[in-house]
Amino acid sequence: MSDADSNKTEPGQPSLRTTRRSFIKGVIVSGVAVSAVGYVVYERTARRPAAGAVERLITLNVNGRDRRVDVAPHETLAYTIRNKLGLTGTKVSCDRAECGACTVMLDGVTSYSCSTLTQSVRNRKIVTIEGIAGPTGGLHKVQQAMIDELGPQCGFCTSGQVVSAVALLNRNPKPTQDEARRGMSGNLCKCGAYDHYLKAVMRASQEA
Amino acid sequence: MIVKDIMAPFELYQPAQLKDAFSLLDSFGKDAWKMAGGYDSLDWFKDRIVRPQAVIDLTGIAEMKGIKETPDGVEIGALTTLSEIENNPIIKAKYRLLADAVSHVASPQIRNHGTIGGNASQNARCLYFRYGLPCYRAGGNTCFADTPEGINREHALFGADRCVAVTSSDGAPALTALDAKFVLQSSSGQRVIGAEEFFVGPNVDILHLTAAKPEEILTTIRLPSAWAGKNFYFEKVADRNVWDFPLVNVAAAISVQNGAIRESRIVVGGVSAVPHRLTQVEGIIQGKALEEGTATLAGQSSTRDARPLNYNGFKIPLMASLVTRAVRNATA
Amino acid sequence: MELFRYATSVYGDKVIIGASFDLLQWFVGAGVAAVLAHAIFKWIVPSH
Amino acid sequence: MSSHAGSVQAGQIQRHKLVDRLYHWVMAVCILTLLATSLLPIIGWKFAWLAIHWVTGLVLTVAVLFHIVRALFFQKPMSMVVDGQDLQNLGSGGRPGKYNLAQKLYHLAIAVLILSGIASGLVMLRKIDTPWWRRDPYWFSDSSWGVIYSAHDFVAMSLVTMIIIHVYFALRPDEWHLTRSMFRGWITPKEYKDHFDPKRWNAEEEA
Repeated sequence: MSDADSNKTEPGQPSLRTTRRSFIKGVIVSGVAVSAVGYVVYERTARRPAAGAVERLITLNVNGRDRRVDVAPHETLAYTIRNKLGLTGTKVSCDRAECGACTVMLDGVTSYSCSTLTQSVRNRKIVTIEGIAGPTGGLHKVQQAMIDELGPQCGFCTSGQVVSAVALLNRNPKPTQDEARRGMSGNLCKCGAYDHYLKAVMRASQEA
Repeated sequence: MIVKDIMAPFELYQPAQLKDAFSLLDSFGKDAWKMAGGYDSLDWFKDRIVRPQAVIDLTGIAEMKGIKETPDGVEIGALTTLSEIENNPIIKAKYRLLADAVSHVASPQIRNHGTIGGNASQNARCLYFRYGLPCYRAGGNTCFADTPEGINREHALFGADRCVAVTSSDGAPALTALDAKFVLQSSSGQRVIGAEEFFVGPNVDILHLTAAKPEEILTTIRLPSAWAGKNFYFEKVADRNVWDFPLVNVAAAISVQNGAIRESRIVVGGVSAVPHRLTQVEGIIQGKALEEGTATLAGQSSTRDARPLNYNGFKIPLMASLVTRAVRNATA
Repeated sequence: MELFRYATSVYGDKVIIGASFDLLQWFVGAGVAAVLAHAIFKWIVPSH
Repeated sequence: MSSHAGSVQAGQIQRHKLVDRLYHWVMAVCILTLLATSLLPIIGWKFAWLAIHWVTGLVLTVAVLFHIVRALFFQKPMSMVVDGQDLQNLGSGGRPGKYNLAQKLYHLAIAVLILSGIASGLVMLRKIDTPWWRRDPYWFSDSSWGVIYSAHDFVAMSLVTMIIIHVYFALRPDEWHLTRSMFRGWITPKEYKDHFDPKRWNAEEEA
């Protein structure tokens, strides 16, 4: 049996191997556990923060759920939701608010989570790609439209594109082509599938 | 040097009231960093060019938010986001110039969180400065852009003095054209200054683009009613329509009476460290009929004193065209 | 307190860019101190 | 001490000619302007200082050159040089010549400071645009420029110390005859007799 064969998984059979994704998530979970231990052990001896300084253990409202999480003052929202909350659907690409892969919604408006401090969004409702779903829990119409219009190619920008498109349609359910283009303009696609994404937004808006 | 990892640690303070912010600024002094939307601040921190001890997140201060009408115009809280300004009915009705200008800033996500105060106060985008080199603006004693090999296509045509960086704000020229007043507050009181004093060139202060002192916070921007509902024009030319800072932008407010120009304020961005107000052009076209010849005259006379660098000569005809179009196409 | 102002050069070296202006207060202080020292000296020891 | 040629009248012993007094005051104005234009922006009073600064620097340079030529070839340069007698007088309390030891040392220190300030300043002119040339920051390496800037900065700050000391001595009552002479050019015969050694400063011959 060659090496190549051993990596094969029969189609239709559930794989018993650890997938890359679940492995990363495991790492994240254990990381959270370790950092929580640090919190319990060290926090008592640490000096009290000065007046106005932020607390580390905060509650974030993510995708409709309140989540307790330990957040450093200099932590970005993208880091927190990916590495502390395990919501890895949000991608980080440029880390400089210049590509849109990390787009999330804060109180319904889109934001680059890579360039937002987690501590500054404590009181806001955060919606990531994981929180976007259709009324029955399946795909959101934007997601379905993007599949139908062959929007994603490599797919790395897609979660950001979906969040931007959903936010746009929530605010303006029947955008013109120009409005849609403008609404989606904060998300880069390295594969250049802009027209596909745009068509998907227009298709989703017509389905409503 | 660009280091792509998480930021260096700092202490974060989130005052809910202005007076708390002032006492933080007073106690930390030079080690404090004022942060509004944060899109610019976080780049500095990530690149480790700025390493403040204490970051003061101003976004929790409610008194610095919102747009309200006053007897002599409109008051905009410095923390009001660009999206709010873009969609605000009062601004759209009376000061469309500002709504137009901020709608051209960066990308939708950035406009959703970027504030008008931050947009007006943003630091220079000169790539040498942003790279963390010890240039004049960083407190050093040289300029890397204005050299035979320096890449300076985005740099200044006017008012360069050792440093050749320009203002990259889209909001600033519009605010200047609308004769906005800037309210700077500190623990020791407040002062209200015009755009001509708020934006400073390198000849006066080579380290900062605004007159705000470290202990001061830009809390409010006031738009006087004198320019409400006049003829406006804003246009921005950048390499890309999203994200990019302007190569040149123009903001014009023109008051027309019986088809003739009664008074005007024409301001060009991206050509000087401060929003470049065309006082001479305003004088030339004053009283002239609002027609093609006047527009051409304005454009031609706008670039008279320009001193191009090696690679930014293209800005001269670009600026002339934009000024011509501004005078020709300004509408109520 | 440092005597000089430093920066990181294009090549990543630490280069000197000037004297630290924090020293200004010490130079003023030195002048005042010299004046006081002379005044006190002249007060204690009258000239011949 | 009877009548002499020139502006010296009876009862007045000339100490500084008009041209020397003018030089002193031109230099004073230049240095105060240079210090104000450089240090005020540093301590927080911002204004467009650079053009005033370098033009004043050039004025000072011309004035200093004039003074050097005049002092070396048309005056008695040795009257400003520390000699053995000055050191002996330290113990004995003898009277000085035209300039006392403290003045000679002060002059020496100021000369060193201003000459280094001018030298570094003239080199730094290469870094800015003037009507005669475009800037060239590559004349020296980064660190050489840093040393030049440091020298200029230290000269500026040292001059503040020196000016404090200078003004103090000018205001002291026992030095008023010197201070007055820098305004009106002469001292009285009594002041001449009280403060100076006629053998070391022959005022009659000089006038």
